[in-house]
Amino acid sequence: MHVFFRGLLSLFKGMKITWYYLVHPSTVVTQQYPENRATLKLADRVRAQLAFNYDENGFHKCTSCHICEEACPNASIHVIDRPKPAIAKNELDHFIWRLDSCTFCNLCVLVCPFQVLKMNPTFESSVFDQRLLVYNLTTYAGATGPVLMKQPDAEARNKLIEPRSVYDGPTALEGYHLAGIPPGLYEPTSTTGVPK
Amino acid sequence: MSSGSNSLIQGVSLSQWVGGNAWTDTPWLAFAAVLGGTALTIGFMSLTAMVLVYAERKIAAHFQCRLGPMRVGWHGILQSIADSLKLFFKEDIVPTNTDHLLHALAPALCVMATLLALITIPLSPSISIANMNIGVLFLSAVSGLGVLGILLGGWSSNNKWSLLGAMRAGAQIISYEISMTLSILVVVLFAGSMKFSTIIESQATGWWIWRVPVVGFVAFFIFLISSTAEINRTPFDLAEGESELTAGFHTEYSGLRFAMFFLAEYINLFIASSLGAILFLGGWMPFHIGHFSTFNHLMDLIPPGIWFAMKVCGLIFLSMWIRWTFPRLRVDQLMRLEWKILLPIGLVNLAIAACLILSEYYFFVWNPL
Amino acid sequence: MNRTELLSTVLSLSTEFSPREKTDRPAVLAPVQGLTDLMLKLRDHSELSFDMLTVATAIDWIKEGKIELVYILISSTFKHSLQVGALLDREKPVAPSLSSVWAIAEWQEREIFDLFGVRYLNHPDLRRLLLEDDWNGHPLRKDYVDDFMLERPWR
Amino acid sequence: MEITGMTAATMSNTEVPVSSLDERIKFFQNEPQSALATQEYFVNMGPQHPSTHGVLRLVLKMDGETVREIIPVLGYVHRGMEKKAEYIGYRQQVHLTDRLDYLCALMNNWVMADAVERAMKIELNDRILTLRTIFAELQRIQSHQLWWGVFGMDLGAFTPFLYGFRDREKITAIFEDTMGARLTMNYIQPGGLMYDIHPEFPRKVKDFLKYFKPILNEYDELFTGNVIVHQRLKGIGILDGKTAISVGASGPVLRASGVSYDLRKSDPYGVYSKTQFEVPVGTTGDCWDRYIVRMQEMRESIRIVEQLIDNIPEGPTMVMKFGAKIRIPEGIYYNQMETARGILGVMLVADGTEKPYRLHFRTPNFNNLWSVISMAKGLRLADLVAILSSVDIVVPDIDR
Repeated sequence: MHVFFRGLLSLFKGMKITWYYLVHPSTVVTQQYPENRATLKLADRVRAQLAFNYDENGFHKCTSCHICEEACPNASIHVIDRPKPAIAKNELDHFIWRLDSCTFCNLCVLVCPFQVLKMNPTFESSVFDQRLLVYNLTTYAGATGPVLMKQPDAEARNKLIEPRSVYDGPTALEGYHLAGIPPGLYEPTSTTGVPK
Repeated sequence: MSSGSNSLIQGVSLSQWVGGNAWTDTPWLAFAAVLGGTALTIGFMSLTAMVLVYAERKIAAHFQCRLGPMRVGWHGILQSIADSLKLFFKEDIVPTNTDHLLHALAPALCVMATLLALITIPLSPSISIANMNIGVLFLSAVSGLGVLGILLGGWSSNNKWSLLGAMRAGAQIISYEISMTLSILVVVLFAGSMKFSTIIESQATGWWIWRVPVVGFVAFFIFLISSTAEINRTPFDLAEGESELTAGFHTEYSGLRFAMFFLAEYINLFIASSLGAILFLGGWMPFHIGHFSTFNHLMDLIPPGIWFAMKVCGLIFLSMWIRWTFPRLRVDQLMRLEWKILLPIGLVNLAIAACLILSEYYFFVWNPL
Repeated sequence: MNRTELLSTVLSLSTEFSPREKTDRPAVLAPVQGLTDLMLKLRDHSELSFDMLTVATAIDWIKEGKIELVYILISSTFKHSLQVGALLDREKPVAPSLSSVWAIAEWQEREIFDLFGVRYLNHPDLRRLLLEDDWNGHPLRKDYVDDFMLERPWR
Repeated sequence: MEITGMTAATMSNTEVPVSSLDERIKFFQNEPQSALATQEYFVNMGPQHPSTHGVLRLVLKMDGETVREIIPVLGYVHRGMEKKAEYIGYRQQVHLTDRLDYLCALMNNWVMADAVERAMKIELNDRILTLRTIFAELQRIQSHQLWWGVFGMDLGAFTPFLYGFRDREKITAIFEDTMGARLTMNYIQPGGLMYDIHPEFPRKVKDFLKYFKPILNEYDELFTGNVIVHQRLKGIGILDGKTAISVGASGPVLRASGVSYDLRKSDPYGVYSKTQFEVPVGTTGDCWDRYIVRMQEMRESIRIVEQLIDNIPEGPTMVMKFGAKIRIPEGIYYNQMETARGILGVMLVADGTEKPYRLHFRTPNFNNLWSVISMAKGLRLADLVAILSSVDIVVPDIDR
């Protein structure tokens, strides 16, 4: 009998807790996501999207050293460079970042010797087509910033710059051509991901 | 539905709406009345289920520090309509190697049983579809049919989880039917009638739950537990037990057929709660306290329909509160609770009630008017 | 018991143990024949009492043509640990099952069989554990190749 | 009317036991032609089942509701992690460990980072060690919170699930501030930490502890004290100490069986040796003990964090800055630590290059799952669910 009533009491105790939360609407923790976009602030360090650091002139410092590509554990970064006779070195042509295989481990950012890369807290990157998860991060292909800054002559500077169509979003992979990569530079993989 | 056996069913109040001796004079009118009654019941049933689903989702959400549905309409008030529309238009998937006929029949059987049970419930002195003189008996007989639908659904799905769920449901519902009937019998003894309206009128001077101090309360307690088990709700939701049986007997149902099971479940909740309200909480009788005549008059001002709705809502809320607080029992514990605890208590309780009546030591009357 | 004491105790237990180099914790090598008996000795020794088999895995030394079974034993009473190795022939790797000594060895051996292809004698249920039953080859061997091994596609 | 079982028994001339009704029923159940004969059947629990916590498949041999035999089928999330590890550098291994037992990603990171550090003989400063310890203990609380919620859900109570997640979210937010990720942090790197902590970190942790202590009592009132929970857990799934040791169970599963084996005490790493805490130990090793041990561990973790959070030493958070490649001297290195579910070990076979020759993860759930097989035999299906949940398995950790 004693056990019975103690058991009953334990049930009421549990009901007391749930009752408390029912009558205290301030305890609700639900976030109304698309509606609260204005107030939803993610922490600065949140890693959700890889991006380039551009200076105020719109130049980046990437020297196309491929260290980030080496450091990436799952081959999500593909640095494509091209010869640049003006500086007698290779320079960055395309910086391909594959969000679909990225694990946001931040190693590319950590190893970059020139702090070109950063992780942004912009998280709304869902798309309907997986191929759209391949990003070309260089919005501007041309000589690197420092090289250009050394050229005082505007004419000569313009010659170093090869203007490309301004990149404004992700580009599809199953043709790298959408990212502006000429055919033959890279043999695209088959749909299964197995190299030909 | 109720047109056949006039000898059994007396005083169909629906006929009074239609006017005069509609049953005998104009057969087509009677037919129209039956059709109208059915339509009304089904409409009422769907509406109630929708409201209950919405209420359950909202209440559960707030128990759990959530908001629940918020998107469709103001605070998600149209969510149930959106959901039912979705269920209407969903593909009805029938697994191969199932017994197609029984698979289709099972949800219909479930809904039919609840529909039949629902018509006996009087909502207020003036609103009742079929106020029979064997109301209690009819209700307990008909509500037992629902388990057939569950058993058939589980069996015909050709899925072992479904079968397990159906078997659990069968064992559980049949067992708890006994306790439920025993607790109902106590009230029937007190009231001396099986007619719902008479039972309610017998409580004009005090509700059965406290007019007989201990016996009534024990009967109510047993009724509460066994009705929760009857309608497969936590802590007795073993038939569905999603963490054990994925979804139990309705694992293989989708679309409209699933909606029918869902409908039946919530209507059963409504029926069980209104039965509790009718038998133990005085139906539409207002709440009176002894000789506080001012208070009693104030209470009388509230219309009986509202009283009934309030009591039913209270019981439904209690059921939801229990559901969202407690874990599930195990199947053998469930059976032990019934056969070793509830059944003996119920039997003893019934015997005591009978003795009380025989010895004419009538009840501790709360408010002798 | 410190490292040297432990090692000397183990080595004095049987002449078949030989110390193993280049490990960060006390390690011995044992012959494959009679491995079960040696392990039983280690388990039931009153001062050692290695009653937990924490790690059972293998290393494919392809250059030497050997597969080394690595067992790391822990004593739940004395909290010390010991690494026991056993070298098998890489072409015909056969070892005695330790599932009679430690119950968990049954699964660990299934895993090693799955990934390295080591056959265990007297194993109650030697099937693949992690891969599909019809998988070809044993992936953790160094010479394993299949079409789905992803490298950087542009290299 | 004659029962067909009777005739069958008389025909086969077997003696019908007369001693008790139970025995007679059992006899006829085993008699194949009897009306009472039962048939055992197989049912697949998983890979898609709500309470196998992922894609674990258990083939159950059932007799009605009773589980007669359990045959686990693993490998549904086998990602070939150990093979992949042979192709990537030491610094990159850490992000693989995030994906073992994703509920204690930081502790896994620590094991891997520590294995590399030990192999390279890097001495860490107190700041790094203290912070790592705090992170590990917070993660333990977080993991146990989630377990508590899921445990409630597996027993059929949905509300604990959301309460557990609600409180877990608070720690996750703290982690997010500092580490920039919520689940797979990859934060503890060989040689230190990825970044310094967020300046608000100590205050937020203190706020959380203040908030969570009464909540733990609330958990107890809602769930621990509940009579149905007692009924469901006490005496169910008994794992005695000896079996637990022989199957290599670890963590709360082992400690609930009465074996006080906790690496934080017996082989202290981090700054555990400087802190005061108890190792909760059970007695019988049933589900209830495992439950209580975990609840108690949350309290002990709170104690540890409280001792450390007020005086985090100053210093750099990275003592050695690696490039993309790390070279480890030749040898076999084994390192193990106590995660929320038990001992996670990393066996590193280095050959002097920047990639490991072989990497083996000794994961706690692999061994703990084995104990389920022996525990759940002869119990009901619902008990199996409770046992699985009380062992707290995470399937990616088993399959690797």
